[in-house]
Amino acid sequence: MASNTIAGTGEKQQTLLGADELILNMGPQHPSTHGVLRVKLKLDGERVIGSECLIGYLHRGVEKIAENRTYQQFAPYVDRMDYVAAVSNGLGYCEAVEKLLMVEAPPRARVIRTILTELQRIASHLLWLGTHALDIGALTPLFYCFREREEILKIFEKYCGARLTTHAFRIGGLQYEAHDTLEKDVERFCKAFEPRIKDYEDLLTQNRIWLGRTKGVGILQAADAIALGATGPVLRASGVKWDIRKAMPYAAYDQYKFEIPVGATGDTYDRYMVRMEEMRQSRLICLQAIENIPAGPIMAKVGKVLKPPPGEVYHSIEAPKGELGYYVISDGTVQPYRVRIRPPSFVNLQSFDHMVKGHLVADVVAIIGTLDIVLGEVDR
Amino acid sequence: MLPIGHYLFLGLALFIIGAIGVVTRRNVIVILMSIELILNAVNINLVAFSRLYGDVAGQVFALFIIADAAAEAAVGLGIIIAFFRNRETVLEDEMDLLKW
Amino acid sequence: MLDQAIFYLFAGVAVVSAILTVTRRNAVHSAIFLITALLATAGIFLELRAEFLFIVQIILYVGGIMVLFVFVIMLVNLDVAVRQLQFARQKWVGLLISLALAAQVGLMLWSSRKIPGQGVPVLNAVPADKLPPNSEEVAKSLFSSYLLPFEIASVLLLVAMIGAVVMAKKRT
Amino acid sequence: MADEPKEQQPSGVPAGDKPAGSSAPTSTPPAKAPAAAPPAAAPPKPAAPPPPKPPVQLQTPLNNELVGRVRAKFAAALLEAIEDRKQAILTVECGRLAEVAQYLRDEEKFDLLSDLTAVDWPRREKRFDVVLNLYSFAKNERLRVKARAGDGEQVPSVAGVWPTANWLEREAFDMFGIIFAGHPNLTRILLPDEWQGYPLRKDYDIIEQDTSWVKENLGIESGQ
Amino acid sequence: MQEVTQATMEFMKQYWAPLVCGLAIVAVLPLIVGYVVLVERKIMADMQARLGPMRVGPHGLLQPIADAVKLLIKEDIIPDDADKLVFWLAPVLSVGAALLAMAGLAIGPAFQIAQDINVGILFVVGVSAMGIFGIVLGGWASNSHYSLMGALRSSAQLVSYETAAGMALVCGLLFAGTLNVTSIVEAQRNQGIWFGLLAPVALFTYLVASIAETNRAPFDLPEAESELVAGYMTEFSGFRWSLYFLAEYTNMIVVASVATTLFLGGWLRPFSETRWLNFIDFFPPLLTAVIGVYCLMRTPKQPARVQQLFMLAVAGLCFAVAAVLASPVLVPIAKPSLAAAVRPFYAGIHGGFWFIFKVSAYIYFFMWLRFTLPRYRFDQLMRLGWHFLIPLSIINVLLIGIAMIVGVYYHLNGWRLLLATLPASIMALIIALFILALDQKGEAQKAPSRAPDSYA
Repeated sequence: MASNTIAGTGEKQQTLLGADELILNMGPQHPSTHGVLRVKLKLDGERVIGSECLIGYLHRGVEKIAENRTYQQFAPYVDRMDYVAAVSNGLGYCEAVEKLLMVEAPPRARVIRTILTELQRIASHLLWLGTHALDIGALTPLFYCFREREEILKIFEKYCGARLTTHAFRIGGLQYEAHDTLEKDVERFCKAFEPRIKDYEDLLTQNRIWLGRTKGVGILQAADAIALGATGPVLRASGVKWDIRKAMPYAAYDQYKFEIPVGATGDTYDRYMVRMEEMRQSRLICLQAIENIPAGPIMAKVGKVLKPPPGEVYHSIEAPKGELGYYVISDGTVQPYRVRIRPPSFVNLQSFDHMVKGHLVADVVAIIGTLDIVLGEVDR
Repeated sequence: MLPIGHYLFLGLALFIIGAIGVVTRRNVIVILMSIELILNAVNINLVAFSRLYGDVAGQVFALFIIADAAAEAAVGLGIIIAFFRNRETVLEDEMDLLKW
Repeated sequence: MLDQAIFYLFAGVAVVSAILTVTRRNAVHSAIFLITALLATAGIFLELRAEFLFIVQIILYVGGIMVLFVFVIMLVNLDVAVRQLQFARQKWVGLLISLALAAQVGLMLWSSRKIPGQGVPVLNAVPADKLPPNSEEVAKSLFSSYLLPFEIASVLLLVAMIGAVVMAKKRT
Repeated sequence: MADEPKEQQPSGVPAGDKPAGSSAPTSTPPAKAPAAAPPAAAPPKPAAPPPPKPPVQLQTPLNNELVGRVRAKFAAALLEAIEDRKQAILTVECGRLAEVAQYLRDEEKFDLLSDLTAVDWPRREKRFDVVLNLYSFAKNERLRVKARAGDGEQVPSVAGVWPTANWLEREAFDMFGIIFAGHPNLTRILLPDEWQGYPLRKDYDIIEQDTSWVKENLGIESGQ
Repeated sequence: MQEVTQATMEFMKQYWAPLVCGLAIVAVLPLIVGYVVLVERKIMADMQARLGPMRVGPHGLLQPIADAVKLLIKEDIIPDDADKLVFWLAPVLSVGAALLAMAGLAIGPAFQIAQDINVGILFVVGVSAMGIFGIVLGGWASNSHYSLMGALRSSAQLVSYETAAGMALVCGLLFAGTLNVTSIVEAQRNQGIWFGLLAPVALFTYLVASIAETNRAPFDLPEAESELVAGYMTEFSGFRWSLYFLAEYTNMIVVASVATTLFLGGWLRPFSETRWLNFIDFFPPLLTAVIGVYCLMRTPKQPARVQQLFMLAVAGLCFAVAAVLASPVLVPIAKPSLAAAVRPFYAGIHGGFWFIFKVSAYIYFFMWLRFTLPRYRFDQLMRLGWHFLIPLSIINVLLIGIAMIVGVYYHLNGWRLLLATLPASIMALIIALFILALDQKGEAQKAPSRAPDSYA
């Protein structure tokens, strides 16, 4: 018998039926891993029995760079982390350093910051919606989302000249006065945006296939979500009503009324609904904010050279993806001693393995999409 | 049509090739395929005679044989899959257990 | 003349691909050649004016059974199987017996070709244009004189289906 | 748990050592690590002049109920409790970090580990601060917990307390080379597995890394 | 030797027309497919608030040719570990099956390559189903996980949905009483009603099943871009890839043609036997003329001189087609004496128009769905096929059969046959809703039990 066998048959074969395990390498070059995420999937047929995220393909050592730049010089770098929500990144960093300096941006600057940040949240969610729908196979929402996102980027461009990596804010306030048409532009966008959200919802919310693909997929219970450190829409969809904008208000959020949408089951559909509602709420915040932008200076009194007194501060904001924290340590010099960035995408991605177990390959794509990760931020 | 002998010889050739496949190959899947060849050879004969006599009965029987082949393939492949799952082989001479 | 050309073409293809079917090392290649052989047989059916059987052969054999074969071949791993010996130990004996059988039957066919009343009939076939529409004829015959076998065949298929499901089901 | 006695002994050293470290700056008894830092970190950046205005005392001792409870529970393991810019910071003994973490999560309801990172103070005897940023949903309150660890010293992993610490600790290991005892899978996460050195340490030299990499992989002299 | 030559001559004499037609189809089909793709991209762009291809030629009208050239001159890559023979064979098999299926179709009463095959529509269905081997073998030969999974998905999907499609076809064939393509259309003319109206549920099941069979969204799992990169086509590039592409679109045309023939009256005009609706005959020439006028209006707006000329040429072509379409309608009115002479032309020309029109509408529906719907998951797809479509189609066959018996008993035909089939269809519809409700209930029961198992 043995002489008949040329190759050893004793080795465990990897087949769909036999050994029940097939390793599928998804990414780093794959249409729906949103950049360079690489996921090693252990499959039984098409069912996932284990996964491992291999990240770092986009690591640029942002935290190390921070130690060799002055406080102001580092500000543009944070835009490159979550590059679809650069304004939010900038806000977090500027506020963290302001806290370290113990200064506060003037009210006018804070309101304008709020407006731009909320617009950025809408833009980020729009990009998420488009790509998420595309992952699940709906081609068209992507283009509708980009159409609206374009309007937001135009407002950014008018304000500071850049569209993607805006570097809109400065430590201590703003560099640029709001352009004349800012209120009008924002208002026009908000007015037009309401029916557009309805369009997206018409395409997806009640769609049987969409429901089938998202309901019950990637369930993350509240306790698990907290234990895994998930924040932002991912946490809220699990039913935890926590939003830093309400819990520890920053910028000018304490002045505006808005709701925190929460989900019930924590599945992909809930995350979708939460983000859709968040866009509506952001729109309302923008509308409230442009009603009354206080006059006054846009820059607090900070010196040309920033030398925060020694000490440390942790400041976090509610970025579109979740809690974006900056832990900045000063040693009294012009350069930060250490800047630690708490990236929401990185931490949220950790719950991927938990969510994906027992699902099919097609759901893996949906779950990557629903986590709304940006690899620039995961890898930093 | 050509004289019936042509078809009979063709049927014979396919039958024998199939038979050789059945008795010499080790891979059970290939053996099953060889059996399909044999069934086909029979079909050729049936259809040829049906044409010769202008009677469709032969074709009807050929139809039954095709249905039979489908049943045989389904069950045979089912057995192969079940066997492969347990023993991780598709070689007939390694199928030496009556029960597992 | 045309009939002859078509017959020899299809017969040649059928025999060659049948030989390749049983000799190829890779089971997928075997399956491809078996498909070719089956298609060639379908061609011969067409040449015999059995149009319905021709299309049944294509739909059922090629489109159904062979898909099943290919599917199963892909499910069970081939990488190992290809490197193993393909022929059983008794291959020479088997080959010899098969060839003996072939010689016997062939000789019988050949020797009886001229004896009327015995062996191979030599009468001429009904001309092609006199044949009734094929599928209608088959249907009539199938659903009148052969109704019982037809029902039995459907029961057989049902049994086979259940058997296949039971066989292939994962044991828990 | 088995590591604990082993950990206790080195962590006893900084407790006794700390007054010496904190006596270098000007501040009052329970001074804080960053306050001790400027002289320590100044040498790498000689251009920076020493802080000119000493008077503002940003790091003040903290003594609220929470600190009281923690102190009652862990006594000596709580090395210091201060407040910096209204943010509470507890420094605990490295060896009992996991225990304190467990207590803080279960009793004090700090459910969310926002962040776990490390800071390198190369001049200090125990060069690393492992920093945990906690958040309590119930109290809407943040708390920072620090543990000082020497190079090569094992820090008990808190991945068992907060699963989110899994990747965060791996990142800290990746960037600082801090060993977390009891971590399920302590491997590099952002950098390639074969990477040499720990980039966020203050003494990490990227140029050297770069030249050696270029020499090894491309066989030419680096232009850097 | 002479015998062979003579036989060949005889063969040619007898079969020259189908041969020429076949050659024409094989030669022209890639072009047609190219333009179908262009139209798809244009429609997609229109639905997605953008312009689509605009660079090559006016309004991107030369884009298909540019694409074809690009595909042909691309590097031909065969992966090292691929099975060379099968890798080479698979796309050819795929496209061969699709093209062969075209032979059985009748575009108008006269234009059919394989005329009077006794088993016409079965031939089309059976041969086009062989394209599956191209997909399965191509996926297997690539020796890549993505390809293999695409291939397995594809074969499972095709086998499941073929049953439903076949059952739907049976409904139509029950009315027609023949398998011959031409006779099926003639039967619809005699009945005066399309079979699609008599058996709407069958039309629906065939529509869904045909989308699944051609791997189009929302059933495009074998090539689901976001999951399997490109499924079985992942490792193919250049010419081989374009063969797959050609096969996919040809298959689309084939299933659309089958549906048109069996359910939508083939080349018949709507209400072809109703005399007072004869003015519908003016629709084809008017439509093409309107397109021509539109092109003419766009001409001055073209930026370059060449593009203006091109646009003018397109307009001219449209007008020419309009004139051809108009002639069989206008000539009898202008000169009643010629009415008999143009009659055969009418059938050929207008038949072709209506056939192509219906096929286009069917394909447009495919595209519309593709741009609107998300993709099914594989288990959902299988559940839809096995739990919903197959039971429904089998029950529908049963009900239609009963309706036929009732119809024969009461001597109903034409529109009056609706009296019998309409209740059957409504019952099938109710059963369909019932099955859906049952399915959903089962799902709801299954859902909670699944969650803990997934997150243990």
